[in-house]
Amino acid sequence: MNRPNRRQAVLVYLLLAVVLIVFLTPIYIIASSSVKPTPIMFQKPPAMVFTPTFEHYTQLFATRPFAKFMLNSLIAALGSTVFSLTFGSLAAYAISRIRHKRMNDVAFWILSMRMFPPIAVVVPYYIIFKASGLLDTPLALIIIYSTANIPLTVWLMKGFFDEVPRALEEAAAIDGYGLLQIFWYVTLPLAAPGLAVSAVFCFIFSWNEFIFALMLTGSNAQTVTVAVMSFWSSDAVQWGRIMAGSFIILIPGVIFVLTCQRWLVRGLTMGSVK
Amino acid sequence: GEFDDVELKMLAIGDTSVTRLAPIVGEFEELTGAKVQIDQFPYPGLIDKIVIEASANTPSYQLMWVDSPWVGVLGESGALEDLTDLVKRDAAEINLDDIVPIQLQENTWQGRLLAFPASGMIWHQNYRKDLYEHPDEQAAFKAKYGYDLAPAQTWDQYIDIAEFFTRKAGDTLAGETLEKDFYGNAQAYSRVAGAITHDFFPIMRSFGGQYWDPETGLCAMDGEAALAAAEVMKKLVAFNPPDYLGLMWDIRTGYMERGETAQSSYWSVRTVRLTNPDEAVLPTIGEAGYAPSPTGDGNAQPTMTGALSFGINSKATEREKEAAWAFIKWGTSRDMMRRFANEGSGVSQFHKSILSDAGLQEKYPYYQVLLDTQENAQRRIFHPFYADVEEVFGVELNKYMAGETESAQEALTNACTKINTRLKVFPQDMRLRWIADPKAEIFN
Amino acid sequence: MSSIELKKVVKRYGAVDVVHGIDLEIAEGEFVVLLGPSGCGKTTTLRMIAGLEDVSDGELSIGNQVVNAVAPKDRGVAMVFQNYALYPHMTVRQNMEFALRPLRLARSETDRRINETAVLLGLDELLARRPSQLSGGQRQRVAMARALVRTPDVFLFDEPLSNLDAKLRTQVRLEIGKLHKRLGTTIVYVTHDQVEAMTLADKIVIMQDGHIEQTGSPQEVYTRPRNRFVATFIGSPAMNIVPATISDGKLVGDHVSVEIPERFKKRVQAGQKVEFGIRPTEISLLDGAEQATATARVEVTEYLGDEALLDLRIGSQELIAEVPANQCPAEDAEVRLRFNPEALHIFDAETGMSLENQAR
Amino acid sequence: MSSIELKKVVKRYGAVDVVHGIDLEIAEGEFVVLLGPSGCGKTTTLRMIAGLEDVSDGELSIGNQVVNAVAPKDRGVAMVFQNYALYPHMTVRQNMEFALRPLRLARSETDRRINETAVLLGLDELLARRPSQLSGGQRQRVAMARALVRTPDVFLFDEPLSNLDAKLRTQVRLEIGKLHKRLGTTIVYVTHDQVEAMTLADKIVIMQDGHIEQTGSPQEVYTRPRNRFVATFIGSPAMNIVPATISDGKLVGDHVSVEIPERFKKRVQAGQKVEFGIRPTEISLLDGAEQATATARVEVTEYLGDEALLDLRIGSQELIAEVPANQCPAEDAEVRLRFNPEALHIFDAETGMSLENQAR
Amino acid sequence: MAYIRKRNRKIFLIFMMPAVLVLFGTTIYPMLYAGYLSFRSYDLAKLFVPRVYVGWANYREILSSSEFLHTLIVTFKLMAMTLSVQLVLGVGIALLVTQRLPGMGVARTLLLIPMMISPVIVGLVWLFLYFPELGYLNYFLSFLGLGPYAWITSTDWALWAIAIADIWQWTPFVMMGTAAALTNLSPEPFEAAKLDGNSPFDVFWRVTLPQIRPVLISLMFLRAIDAFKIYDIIFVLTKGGPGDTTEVLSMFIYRQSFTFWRMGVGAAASFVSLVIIVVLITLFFKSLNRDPHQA
Ligand SMILES: Nc1ncnc2c1ncn2[C@@H]1O[C@H](COP(=O)(O)OP(=O)(O)OP(=O)(O)O)[C@@H](O)[C@H]1O
Ligand SMILES: Nc1ncnc2c1ncn2[C@@H]1O[C@H](COP(=O)(O)OP(=O)(O)OP(=O)(O)O)[C@@H](O)[C@H]1O
Ligand SMILES: [Mg+2]
Ligand SMILES: [Mg+2]
Repeated sequence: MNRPNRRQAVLVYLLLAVVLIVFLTPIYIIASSSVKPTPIMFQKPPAMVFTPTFEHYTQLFATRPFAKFMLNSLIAALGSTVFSLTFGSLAAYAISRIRHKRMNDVAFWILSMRMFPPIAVVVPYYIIFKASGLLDTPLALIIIYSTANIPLTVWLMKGFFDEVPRALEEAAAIDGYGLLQIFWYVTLPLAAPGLAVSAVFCFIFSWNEFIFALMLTGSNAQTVTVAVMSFWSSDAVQWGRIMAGSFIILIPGVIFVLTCQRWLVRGLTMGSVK
Repeated sequence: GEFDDVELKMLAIGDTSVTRLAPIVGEFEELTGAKVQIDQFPYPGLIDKIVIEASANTPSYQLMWVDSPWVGVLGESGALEDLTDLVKRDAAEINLDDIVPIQLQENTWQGRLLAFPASGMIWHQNYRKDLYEHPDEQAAFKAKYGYDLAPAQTWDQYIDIAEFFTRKAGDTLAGETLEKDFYGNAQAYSRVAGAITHDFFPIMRSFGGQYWDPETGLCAMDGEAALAAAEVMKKLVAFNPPDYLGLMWDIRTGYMERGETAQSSYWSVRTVRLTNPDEAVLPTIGEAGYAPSPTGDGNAQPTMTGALSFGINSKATEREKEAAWAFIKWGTSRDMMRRFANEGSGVSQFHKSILSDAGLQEKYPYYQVLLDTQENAQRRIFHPFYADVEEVFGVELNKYMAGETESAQEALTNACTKINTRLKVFPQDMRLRWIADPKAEIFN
Repeated sequence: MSSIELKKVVKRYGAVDVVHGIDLEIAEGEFVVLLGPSGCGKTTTLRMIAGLEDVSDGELSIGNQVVNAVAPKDRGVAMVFQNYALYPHMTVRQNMEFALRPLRLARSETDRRINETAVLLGLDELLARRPSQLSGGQRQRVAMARALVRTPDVFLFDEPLSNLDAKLRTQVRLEIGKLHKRLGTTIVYVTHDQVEAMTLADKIVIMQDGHIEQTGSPQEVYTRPRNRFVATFIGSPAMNIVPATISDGKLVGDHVSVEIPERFKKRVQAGQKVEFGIRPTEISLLDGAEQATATARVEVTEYLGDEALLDLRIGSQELIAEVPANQCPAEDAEVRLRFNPEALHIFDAETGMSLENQAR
Repeated sequence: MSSIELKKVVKRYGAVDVVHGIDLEIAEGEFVVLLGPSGCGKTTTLRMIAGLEDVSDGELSIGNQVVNAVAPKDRGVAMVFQNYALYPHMTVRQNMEFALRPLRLARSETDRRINETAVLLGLDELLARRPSQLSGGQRQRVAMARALVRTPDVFLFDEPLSNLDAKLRTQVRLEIGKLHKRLGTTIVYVTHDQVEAMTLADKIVIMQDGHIEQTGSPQEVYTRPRNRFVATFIGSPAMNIVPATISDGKLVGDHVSVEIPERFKKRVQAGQKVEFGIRPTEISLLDGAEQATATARVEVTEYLGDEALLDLRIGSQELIAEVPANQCPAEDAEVRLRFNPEALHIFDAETGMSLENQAR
Repeated sequence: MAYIRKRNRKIFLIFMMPAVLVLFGTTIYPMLYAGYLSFRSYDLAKLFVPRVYVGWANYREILSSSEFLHTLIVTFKLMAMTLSVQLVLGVGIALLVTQRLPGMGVARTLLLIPMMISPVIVGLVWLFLYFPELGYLNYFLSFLGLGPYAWITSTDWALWAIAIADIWQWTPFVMMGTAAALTNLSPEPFEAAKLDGNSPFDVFWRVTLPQIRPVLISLMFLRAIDAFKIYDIIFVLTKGGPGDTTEVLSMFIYRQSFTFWRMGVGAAASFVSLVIIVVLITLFFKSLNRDPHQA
């Protein structure tokens, strides 16, 4: 909020450095393990100096259609994100603006869609998708992920919509705009930070999901998370490849987050009302 | 080719029984015209996926990768095609006589062959041959225990050896000063992926233990043998790396492969690494020795086999089944296996001729152990409730090892009680049928 | 252009009534100014006309059509919000453009209007700025511009010039007057600036506490306030109110005594408790020997440029007088005053109603 | 109580300078009013004093201590924001309470102050409301209240009364005056209301475009404007400006000709191009036979209550005159005018500087 | 917004429809199916087990099972541990990364990386860290003269080990959500507070926090729900061990549904857990003393 002075800035950077170190150490471990030769993967004390090998990376692509799986993940994650943001923010807007006792129940019902343990519904989903021919297609994943992501979006966006000054919508209403236009041109842009986090969360949730992706996809729509985990086999956990895979699959996420950061604009509503 | 119009999909895993084959399925297509696609999934969750797949009426997968303990559940639910007739028909082609019989038996259910081995496993012990043969160590051992240092034949010896070789950093080992701690043995105690049971059951078997009471078909794993096995594991804790409760099978073998432990007993699928410097440190710092699993009394006791196999989805069309069988024959054929063996690391072999091949034995010194111990080996557990057993014993044993349960007896009784609660729902004749292991009909 | 009619319009927030059933007719093309103390319900009334607030009770018509249930966008109104309500994510130009879009004008016409309005309000150099980069007055002008670019049936202005300097305010006020003359649009205008109210209005509506106190032409409201509230509310500085009793044909207060003006003579009776009102400008200082209405002590003098304000004390009574700056006496001086008798107002002490035109 | 000093203070937004190196000294306890057109940099100046904006260049001292790098909270200032900046999630009472917290007053003292201030500003019945439930004027009063409860060294008021009705504004203005007298706190006050400026200020600072045009007492600024800008900016309606040439000891314009006032006689030379200024109140209508300064046509009359404004046309020149309402002529009438010669101002046509006190 | 009410109520309902329909459409069948299963003895893998109606037997079994109760307790313990730390850390870090300083966008992105890793893989990564001997964590700690701790292999530490991994992964979630809420705040009230000289703590506690509270509550609900369902990390790190110290509710459900293939019991357990979390969150609403509408 405020622009810190020099001393505060130093403090902020210092604290942030500590936080970053703590939070990124495991990432460093992923990265370093991904180039660590298998024999010294686990060793005591942990091997810190070694000749890096890119074998795990080459193996990753050699033994699996990894690029295709990346694409699958991307389709499922982006699809679900777009889908959830669209429907979720519309619903959130309605919930934020309609004052009605029943609205609580609807909002809560939507949230409860996230509450049911996924394990319990894997089989019924399998049956539905099998019957409809959607099994092992990205669409199936998009649908399922949206079931979890819509509640997320609704609940986050509602908070952000609540913060948009009503006066702006009123101004647009006076100017001759209908509800949808007001939503699109005025409210949504002003809730951009909320939209950005919702997008990030939806994307990441979908990107990471494991159980449904495992149970409902095969070679056609297998996601990269399952692919990485598939290096956990009956005789060995191929740590190097798992780490290499984990590292690679971070990249799209980072790109996506960086892209969304642009919407994380400060004080968007500044200057709009007295 | 013959199956130009057929496309086969295999629900599989990413281990050596499959990974060697996956890249060369094109060869099979050239031969037969059938397209084969192998989807590789993680081991955790794979059986779940197979069961769900098996519950569907129209299969997505015609071929399925099967771990032999799953045969019971898959067999009883009719998920897998009976291969008996096909095997009989093509006995010559597949060199049926050359296959270690127990590996075939592993894949049977009520005498019917439900899957065909692609990798044959034996539970056996690996040890630091270089240390065992070191004169200083030999002398010291003899002085301390009164008998010669050699691969353990009994679990008591195994424990002695474990104790003997457990050294702290700074101690001397084979004439050299240790930079870090050295362990007497490495066994798995983790609950993750059922690891603890994977070590417990073989030990129990080597004490002559049985899974089931042949009279009632109920849990017998709280008997003396089981108790002894639990005690052995508990005693070994002191000589295990300190993270013993977190050791999964895979990390436990790592200690052997890095030469950080004197001995370790595990499935032979990983043994090959002990010969390969690309995958293990041991070949560069020492030498591995191989021996059958110790037993309770030192007499030859039934060791444990296991098989990683290929089965056919019983709901596939006839034609798909034909093609699938052709694929299995091709992928598990003796020629293919020999090819893998020649290429280097890989598949745990199950053809007698390969295991006894002198050239290959030189390359893979443990082949002889595999060959020998399979003589009077017994099957792994194959009960339809195997998953329950693994899970329940995993919890109870782990609790005991962690010190949460007072005695081994209590832990094992708890486990058996839980299993029996589930089993007693079923009539006794059914239970007895589940534990029956009639000789595979293919041998008739 | 549309007429507006409010019939017993009530606005309720929860349990609180903030507008208590007001009746108001605004003819087509009329320029009506709403005046009243802060919080009296002016904005609320405007917002009900715009359709931004539901009418809790009563009937609201625009152009002879009941619009209680008509959406704001279909009412053909343009509004300047008291709190501006600018689109913060749009530049000044975009703010104006956005208001025009629904009209689907040709590009050239849009640009023409924007530029014209921008020049009018001195915004032409700020078109590329965001509201957050503007000063308060500039923001208010953008709010104004956004309404003025449009051609609605009804303009609603909610204190549109409050943050502008006098010069600019005068200028924009004149422009609004011209605009009204040219387009004849119906205008409802809320202001606290009496000059604006007086100069622009065809009709002034004085509100208090959610009621309408008086409606009339500026002259009417100023010269014939219906009650004490209106009398003191209109005019700055406010009219002085002096409690008095009728006695001997005179208004007798504390240390003051004034002749009853002719037009009130018939309307009062002896002994009646009343209050009389006199505007500060109608009090003059005497230096000659004329008969003074009262003698007062100057407590504070405030210099206003051409005029000076005197805070006077007569007994327990405080009065304000406005005199030419060059006549300004010293503080603490004793001065003799004359109240212009024709400019006197007399109110009932109890009801506060003017005795002049009780009927209305 | 603290003095404030600005030395060559510059404020830059990106590449735009909005305050161009102003110098200003405010003595301890002084009441300074900043006046200037919208967007001239008043708020920016106030915010720099408060420490909410960095000073881009120059030096700002409070109480003889350079505070360029001092945090706002350590400057001892209280401010009424032009845009109110209320805490939206707090009630009126909480808004005030929160401003008091850092003072760590006793509960009873806190309550006393809050209640006193609330009564003063007519907020006592609204203490439990959130800002969103208040009218515009009420919000502004809360903003005011939040500053007034405190006892800072310096008060900064940014158009604090702009949304209040005349009556309330007068009342609060008087209270501010009293407060200043009582506490002697240094006050910097931005307003567009000339009455406020004139009555409250010890010193008026007139700004334009980020520059200070003139600093002086209200009287000084009103009667001796340093240049045309100040002359026309102060006073409402604005001073009339008429281009003229010096000829024969007279100011000769289009259809007008006026004697040069005594005090300018020495400062002009024949043929010089000048502009003279005359305030609307200094123009009177003649009905007798006196010599008229000019004859004009009445274009528009605006009724203001006691006075009327006349838009006059003399040749190509437009003038505004303010006359007593009862003298108001009809529109389109021809009237004869007299300019009060002593009230004339003469400016250089080119520089706009007054010829009266070029030095200053 | 009054103008919404009359005419736009319908349009608003239309706004809601897509989401509601999608959610309804995608969940109704699975829910009904699960509901149906929960009253049956239904063993997916073992076709020989009769699939008959068993009434409330499944529910009775669960509710009387000490194992279930144990998992419930562990779940709540874990939830309390993770949520509280995530809230505090997440908000704290959000305050850091929303400072107007260069590099904060990058910092935010870097800090989000833990979230981008699939929880199963997070489990694997933390295995690397946690091994008492082989792991990095004790190795690093040994430089500080600490440890070694038996993170995942001691009954004292294991739950903390899980909690730490979960905190590591999901603090960024709270951080990011909070950061967005913070950036969305209007700066003006903060200026007022700055002038008034309110302490940073007061400003945070009384100005910042109340304004971001709705978003925080949403974030906490979402976290609570997910924490209630935590599974993957444990599956990899301890699978409930050592002993049963890290057995959580989802493990129970998973084991019943898949390992044991008792879909009926699993479904019943799912419904019981649904009821618990619904009750829990409703109570949470109540304790916040505001209707969820405003949350
Ligand atoms: N962020 C900004 N970027 C660029 N210019 C700015 C920014 N903020 C303010 N300005 C400009 O700075 C100038 C001074 O603004 P300031 O708010 O000080 O004016 P003001 O004198 O208070 O005017 P008003 O009477 O309208 O409130 C204005 O012209 C404004 O447009
Ligand atoms: N949401 C609300 N709940 C309760 N009372 C409200 C609400 N909104 C406004 N009010 C009250 O309604 C009254 C009328 O408000 P309104 O905004 O119409 O006043 P106004 O005449 O425009 O005043 P101002 O000149 O101060 O802008 C005020 O007293 C205000 O406090
Ligand atoms: Mg208002
Ligand atoms: Mg300003």
